[in-house]
Amino acid sequence: MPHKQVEELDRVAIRFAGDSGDGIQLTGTKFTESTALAGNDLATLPDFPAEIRAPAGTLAGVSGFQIHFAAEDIRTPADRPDVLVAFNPAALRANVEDVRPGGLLVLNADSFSEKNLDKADYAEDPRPALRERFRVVEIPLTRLNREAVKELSLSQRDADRCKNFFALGLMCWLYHRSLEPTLRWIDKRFRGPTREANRRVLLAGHAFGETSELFPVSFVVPRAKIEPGHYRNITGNTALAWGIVAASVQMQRPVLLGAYPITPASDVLHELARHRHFGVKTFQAEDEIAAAAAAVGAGFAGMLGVCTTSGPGFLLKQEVINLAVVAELPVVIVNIQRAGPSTGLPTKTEQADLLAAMYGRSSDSPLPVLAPATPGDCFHVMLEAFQLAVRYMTPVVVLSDSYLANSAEPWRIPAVETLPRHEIVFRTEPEDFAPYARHPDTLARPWAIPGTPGLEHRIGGLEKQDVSGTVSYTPENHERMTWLRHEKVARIARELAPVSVNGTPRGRLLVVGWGGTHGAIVSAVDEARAEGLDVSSVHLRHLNPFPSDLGEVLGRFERILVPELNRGQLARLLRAEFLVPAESLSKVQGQPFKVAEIRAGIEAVLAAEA
Amino acid sequence: MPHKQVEELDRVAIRFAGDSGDGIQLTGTKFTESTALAGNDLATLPDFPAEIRAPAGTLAGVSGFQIHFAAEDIRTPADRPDVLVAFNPAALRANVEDVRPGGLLVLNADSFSEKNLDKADYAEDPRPALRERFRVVEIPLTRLNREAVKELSLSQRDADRCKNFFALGLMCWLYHRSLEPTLRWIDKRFRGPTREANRRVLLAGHAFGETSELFPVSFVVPRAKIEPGHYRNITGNTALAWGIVAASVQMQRPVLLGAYPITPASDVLHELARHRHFGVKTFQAEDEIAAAAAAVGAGFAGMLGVCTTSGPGFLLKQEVINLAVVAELPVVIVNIQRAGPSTGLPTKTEQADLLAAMYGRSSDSPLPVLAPATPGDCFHVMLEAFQLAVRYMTPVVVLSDSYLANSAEPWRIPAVETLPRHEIVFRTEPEDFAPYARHPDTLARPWAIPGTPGLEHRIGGLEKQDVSGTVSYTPENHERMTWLRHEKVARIARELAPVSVNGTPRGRLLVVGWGGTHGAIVSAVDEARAEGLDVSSVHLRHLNPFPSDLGEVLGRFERILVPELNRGQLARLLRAEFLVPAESLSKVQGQPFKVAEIRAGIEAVLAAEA
Amino acid sequence: MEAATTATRKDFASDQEVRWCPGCGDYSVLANVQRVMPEFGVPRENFVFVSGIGCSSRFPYYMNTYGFHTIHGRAPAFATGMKLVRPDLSVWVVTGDGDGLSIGGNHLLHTIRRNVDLQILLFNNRVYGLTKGQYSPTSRVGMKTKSTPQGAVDYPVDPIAFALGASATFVARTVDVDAAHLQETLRRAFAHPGTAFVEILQNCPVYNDNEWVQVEDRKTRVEWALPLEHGKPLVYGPKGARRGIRIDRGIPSVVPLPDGSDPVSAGVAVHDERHESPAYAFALATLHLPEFPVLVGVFRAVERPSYENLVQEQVDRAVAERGPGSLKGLLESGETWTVSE
Amino acid sequence: MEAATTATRKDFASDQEVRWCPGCGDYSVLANVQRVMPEFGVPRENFVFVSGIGCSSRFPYYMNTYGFHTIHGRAPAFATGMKLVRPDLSVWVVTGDGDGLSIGGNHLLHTIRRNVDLQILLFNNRVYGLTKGQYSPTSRVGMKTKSTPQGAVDYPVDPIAFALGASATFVARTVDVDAAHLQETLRRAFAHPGTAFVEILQNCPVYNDNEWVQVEDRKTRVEWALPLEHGKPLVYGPKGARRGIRIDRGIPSVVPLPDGSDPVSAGVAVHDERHESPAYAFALATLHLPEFPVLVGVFRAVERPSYENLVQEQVDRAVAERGPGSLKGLLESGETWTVSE
Ligand SMILES: Cc1ncc(C[n+]2csc(CCOP(=O)(O)OP(=O)(O)O)c2C)c(N)n1
Ligand SMILES: Cc1ncc(C[n+]2csc(CCOP(=O)(O)OP(=O)(O)O)c2C)c(N)n1
Ligand code: SF4
Ligand code: SF4
Ligand SMILES: [Mg+2]
Ligand SMILES: [Mg+2]
Repeated sequence: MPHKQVEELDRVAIRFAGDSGDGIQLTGTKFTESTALAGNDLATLPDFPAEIRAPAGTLAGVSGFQIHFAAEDIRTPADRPDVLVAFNPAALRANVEDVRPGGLLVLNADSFSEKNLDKADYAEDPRPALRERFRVVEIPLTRLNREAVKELSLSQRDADRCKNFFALGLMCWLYHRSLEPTLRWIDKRFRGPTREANRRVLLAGHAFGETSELFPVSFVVPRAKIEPGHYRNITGNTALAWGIVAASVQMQRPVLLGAYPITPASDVLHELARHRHFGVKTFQAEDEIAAAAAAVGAGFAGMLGVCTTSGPGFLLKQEVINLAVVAELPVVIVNIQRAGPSTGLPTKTEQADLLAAMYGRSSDSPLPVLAPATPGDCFHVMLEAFQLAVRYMTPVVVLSDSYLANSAEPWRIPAVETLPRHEIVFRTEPEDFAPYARHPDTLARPWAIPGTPGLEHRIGGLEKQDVSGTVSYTPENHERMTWLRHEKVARIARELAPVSVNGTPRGRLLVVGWGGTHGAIVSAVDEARAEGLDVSSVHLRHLNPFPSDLGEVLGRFERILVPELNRGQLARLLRAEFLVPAESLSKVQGQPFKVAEIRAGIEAVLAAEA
Repeated sequence: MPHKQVEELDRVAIRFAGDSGDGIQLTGTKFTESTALAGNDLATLPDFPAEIRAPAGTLAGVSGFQIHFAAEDIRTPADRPDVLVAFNPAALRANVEDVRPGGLLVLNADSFSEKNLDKADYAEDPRPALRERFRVVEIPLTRLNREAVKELSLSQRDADRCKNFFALGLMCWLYHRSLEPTLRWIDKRFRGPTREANRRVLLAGHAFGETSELFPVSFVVPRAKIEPGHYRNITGNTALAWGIVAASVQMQRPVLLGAYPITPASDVLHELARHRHFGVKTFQAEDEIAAAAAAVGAGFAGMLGVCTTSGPGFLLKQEVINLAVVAELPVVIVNIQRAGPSTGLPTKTEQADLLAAMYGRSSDSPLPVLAPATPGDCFHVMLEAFQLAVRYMTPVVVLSDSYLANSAEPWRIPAVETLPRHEIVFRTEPEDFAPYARHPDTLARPWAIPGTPGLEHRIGGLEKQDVSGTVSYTPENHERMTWLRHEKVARIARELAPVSVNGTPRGRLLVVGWGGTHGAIVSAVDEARAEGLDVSSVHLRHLNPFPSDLGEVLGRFERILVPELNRGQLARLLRAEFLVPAESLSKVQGQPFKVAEIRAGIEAVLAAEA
Repeated sequence: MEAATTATRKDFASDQEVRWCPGCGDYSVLANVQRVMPEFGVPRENFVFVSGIGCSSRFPYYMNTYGFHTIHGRAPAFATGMKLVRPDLSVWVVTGDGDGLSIGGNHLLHTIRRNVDLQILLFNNRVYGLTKGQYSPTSRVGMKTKSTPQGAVDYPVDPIAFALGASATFVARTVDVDAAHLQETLRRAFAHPGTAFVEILQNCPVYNDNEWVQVEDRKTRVEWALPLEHGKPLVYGPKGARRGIRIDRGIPSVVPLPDGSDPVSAGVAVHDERHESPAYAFALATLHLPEFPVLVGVFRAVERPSYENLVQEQVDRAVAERGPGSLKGLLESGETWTVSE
Repeated sequence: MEAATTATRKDFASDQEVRWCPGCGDYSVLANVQRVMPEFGVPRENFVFVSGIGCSSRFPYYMNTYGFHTIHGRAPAFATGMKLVRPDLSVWVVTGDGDGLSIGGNHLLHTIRRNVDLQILLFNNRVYGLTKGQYSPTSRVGMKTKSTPQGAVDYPVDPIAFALGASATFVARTVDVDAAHLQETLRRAFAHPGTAFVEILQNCPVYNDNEWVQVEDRKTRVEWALPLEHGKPLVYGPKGARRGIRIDRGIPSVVPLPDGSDPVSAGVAVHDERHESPAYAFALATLHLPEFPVLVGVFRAVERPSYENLVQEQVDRAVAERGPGSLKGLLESGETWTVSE
């Protein structure tokens, strides 16, 4: 057999799709690891079904995982996959329309039974029609897989469980990815016949690519020019959990996570629960209110308190957060946003809790609000959040989202020495101690914790007398305390880096974003600039307070476009704060922005202008 | 004895102040009743101590009641009282600085003991110094009172309990108020020696005024030119409770109030609980969440659901409200705002929950927000709120405040025939029934209630498929439903009356207000206009949606000033919505605006302009 | 009773495709609820199923009645509102061990003590299913889950003891796959005026398989299940290994019953679900595996007026005493005055 | 124990002026808590008083220790957080019948079942004091209040039964004005590892006066109070009218005790606070006036590891097994790769 032809590609996007039972997420993750080792830049996006386990073969049960990898640097999982690997008709139907015209469909021929076509609501076999629009390659996946393990006398059910490794082996061959990391993982993870089965199937899939006629060509994607360093893949939730551990290490204080399970935040609890040897304690509370209260209690007692939740749970915490605002205690509240309102679309993404974070408490109740821009950024944001919390004695809200939480990117592992440290100094001197005396710069009150002789004092949610902190109902004092609570948070702006503009310092259009839309926005803006459009972008990590020079930066542009996965929340803040005619580019579909959607928005604005 | 001289006055403001045990609120209420009957226009403001019963004689225990009455029409309890009736030194100290220079102080001489001076933190007897600045009249109140009842052999404690009636009788003489209504009330309310004692003391106080040398002059305040009609005094909370009853009557549906006690909202629960014969059911729930859930449950079952609470409790309801937004069920949530954040100043007023009402829920979750402008207006706002709720199938938030809740004004009793009626039509026709099919104009979905054959259906907090209402996770549908929820509420603007401007349709300055600041704003603007300043005002009852012509109206003025008892919440909404440079006139002291404060704000702006 | 005779199980099945994992105990509960419904003689449109959030809380979607899938933990409060204004409806609450006893424990407590006339079915699989397998307040100490990799350390709450502590008037326990017992328990629950609290032992094959295997498995059930029957002694176990429960000064213990021996004379307690005092039922609620069998059936069933009826009586009394409310009368009550031209 | 000998009651009184109504039972509780504190030998700075909202919840302001007046009903959750990270502190929770059993019932339930080492003092005046007199979950049926002008209709929850239903390890009841008994109960609560739940019968002269008059009033107390003492029979009443409590198959009843008669042989139960099973204590919790006396003292006191210690053990075990965490190690765990120039 003649050696097959090899083509070189700049970038490829592959989507694996099948039943939630088919191990799609695992397949994707393993392919991602090999791809990272191959030195490509990459981004991934898993897409879970909402139901736990919808009946096998149904549309509701389809699970997907998309990976985008390239020889250049990329920031999104790609708008449309070039390749779709579909394990059954439902997976095909749910995903095929996203595939680039002329793209490759790899199908499990054995799955196209009457019954499965029915379950996918296909009146007739779609394959003939699809052949007109795509390159369709059909593989008797189920049979080949059973072949590969027949000597191992597994139950058929167990045998079929492996077929995702066959597909993985095949794709690794097709794109020249090494099987090593996966084989290593299999050896670590399984034993006995299962281990052997998975190994064989993986290799069989690879060999199949090599030998079968179906694939005349294989592809290489050259290494990307990536900043040198030590790398790993990381999802937003893992980075966030590790950021909490890092904060504890860097501040030398144990941390208590108060959490109540909720999609998509639960994984942070799961991850942290595995790291007790860092002194981290995790508390699965009876509800979100108790979780927040426990975290604030930890802050009162002198440790680091944090809680992680999502929209519906965040609402329940607001009364506790409000107490922390008045009691001026450090605590970090993480809201990993999901699509709503109410239970909404629990597994889908959205960034619509910005205004709830800013204004969702009774009375004027200011606090810092931060948002990570990429999965890896979740790590660094948590470090900053904790430091703001203790240095300014305030609750801090961090807004992540379902997209950041679950998608992965190669992450340059920071050298621990380079991470910010902060040494916490508790008040210990009884001499003229006053619970609400303030640091001249930060306006932070002293952190005086139980166990310190001579500092016994009482705080609570009733309005405090300035300095002494005793209960006070006098009008002027309330006015002053309200101002102080505001001013303290406002002063954080003093230490924020000036806004960095991607593009030119002034021009016709500035695109302003925040949170998980970073990748799509920067990609769109860079593409547009490459084509000569006068557009730049700013991405805000600090939603409250804004960087001091933001107003000025906005002023240097003729138009301002604000792409958000909500109905225009940041746009409203910018309009109210700076009286600039910020225009909202809104998408509320539970899905991240496609680069093309943002480019279209940019072009529309600039066209309108011209 | 020569008949005493009588002077005529346009307006008088009196403040009664004493221990919470002294029956100050009662005295004030009774004086108010007689004043109303005397045909004056009036406004009152009670000021409760935060503590239930601070130790007698202490500053913390001082309770106050101010009444402003006049021959012309007035809208506020007056910035500064002309007369202070102080039952003890603490009452004097807590209030004297508010009194108009040269005003009258009526003091209980018997209360100025060392001990009481101490409790009031008076190092020395303040009276000599005060005589320099005020007209001071001292009455041996305690002794005269005991005198009056000595034959009745009451315990001294019981005897002293009456002394507020002595003061009431005296003031009634001083301002020519009839004792009749009070005597009638005493007869209704008490029996035996207590009744007799109260009668005697009241008359004794009156006689004392007539006979004693201390009061050479008495005063008459002529009847005000008040719109003819049948009147009563009413507080905001009573009006609000009655508005709920009226809504039930006018829509022919029983109402369920779900409530959990909280200051200053509890009185609405208390009032409604007394009207079960209207078919009203009150449910004191285990917490605010359950109270809201029960109200929404009532809406699901086809009855009128409402809940009343204040700031901290309002936060707890947000998740339930969010469900009602998605389930599109009618319910009215009343937030009687108090000073915060957190427990804050529970008995003080503020209007700082506007943004929480607008944006305090996860994801984009629009609903109508209304605010009453005066105590009596609370009645009409509730009628409107319920009608919007059922006609648009949506939760409605009503924002009252502690000031409106407790202050009283003469209220023209509306003729029941003139009150809006609304006949509720439930869906009954099974023929192509769809839970989320919509009314072409209002976009309201049908109200199809349990017990209706053939309409069995399931709803919930997961995103709904347009029209069918089944669970849907499709991207485009979520975008559409999000838009529909927004559009439905936005359409309410179509039926709102155009903005009515107090003053001129265009000009240099427009003052925009909402809620309980109405009286102070209109008084200030009228005064300023009377002095030739070019200022007008608009008061918003509808905070969401805004009236359709609001933007245009704002556009006709050079400057916009927004007085609020918060740090500028409506101002932010106006700036974000209309990009107008609305300036905030903020007061956060737990106290209502003084007319003078708003005038100062107006003058500052206009001066800056000139 | 017409409906009863005409309606069938299918009439209570909605058109929604049922979406639980293969083998989930919820399927069996759903099937049996749909089977007994027709017997109740209540028109289908008068049933409402209210739930919180959880796998079990998806239940209402599959019932062709009125249904409300509310928010996490609050279903009893929504249901209370419905029942207060519509005593004519038959309102059923479906909740889980997390929904009902973790975030929702307080609403359950107060709904039960008020004795609102509801049927509350608590699906106890001792795990959080929908959120993919964290431990719950009913999970056993030591249970390893995603959120407790080193094992759960908190002492679990027993749903029956909890309900009795809240002075429930009707408390029962049954098993998802025991069709006959489940149906009979549902009948009893339906017949009870006031809150009927039913714990349903439910298997979650995905995240906590075989939690109740002793009573799920037909073979072991005879050995481990003690079916409570009013007036019958507390006896369990197969022939040759029969045992009974004795209660001595409030403290229960197991007594072996040699064949032929008379339980009662051996001091075995005779089940009385109608004790005015909940103490006896509570003693039974404290019995757990492995020292004791799994008691299934009705622990307690006593009569107490239901909340919504007591409230309705107050309304009726008010109307009787004061006549139906007049809005005009209300507005003009107390001191009023007239201003004329 | 130095602190114990040197500190005095005054050391525990803060400079805040105490603000309860004249005659409020809270004064007496405060005084007695301040009196016993010095005995505990805990440095003052290691005490924390945490409360919710209510008259009773003002308590921390008056203690010269660390104090946190939190929000309504959530105090146990704040306290749990403190104790989890600072097992060295002595954390006391002060709550009311509304704060602890209405809005806060769920937190109380879970804190108790977890057995967090806290002292929880629930001031039960059977009314909402701070909000000026609405009924509470412990109010008697028929109680007329501002929110129940026709009388309350919901069946009250009994704090002791509730706590036992939550499998509390320490449950006691005492009376605000019975200084000796209150102090002794506080000592027992302090000594208990795990959650010590103490119901304090408290008088609210303003909104619910004389609710507990039978045991508040010295004269009637002998007649109506049954002080529980471990190992002693359940006997109460003055000479000539002595009675005892018998518990038959879990059901309690009153037996008259003619002078000289031996309670035990008359079938009167002997108090055992250490029963492994909570059933016995629960039986006692069901006894209420007027048929039964008011039982005061320790209903139950058993040992179970406290939550925060179990969590700490898991941390220690993790460190022992895996060594103290290394951040570098964590960041580089799993698959990594190096990109060089
Ligand atoms: C306020 C809120 N917090 C958390 C969640 C996430 N959540 C959904 S169901 C559930 C627990 C379900 O457990 P259980 O009640 O036992 O039901 P099961 O799935 O086991 O049947 C949780 C934590 C939510 N939906 N809402
Ligand atoms: C979220 C919230 N809801 C309601 C209130 C109002 N509130 C304060 S204390 C209280 C009840 C207090 O009763 P209890 O706990 O018995 O304390 P007591 O005053 O009787 O000592 C209520 C309803 C509040 N502060 N916060
Ligand atoms: S996760 Fe468990 S409880 Fe939920 S559906 Fe699957 S098997 Fe049933
Ligand atoms: S209201 Fe009652 S409980 Fe509250 S302080 Fe006054 S007397 Fe005590
Ligand atoms: Mg469960
Ligand atoms: Mg109380």
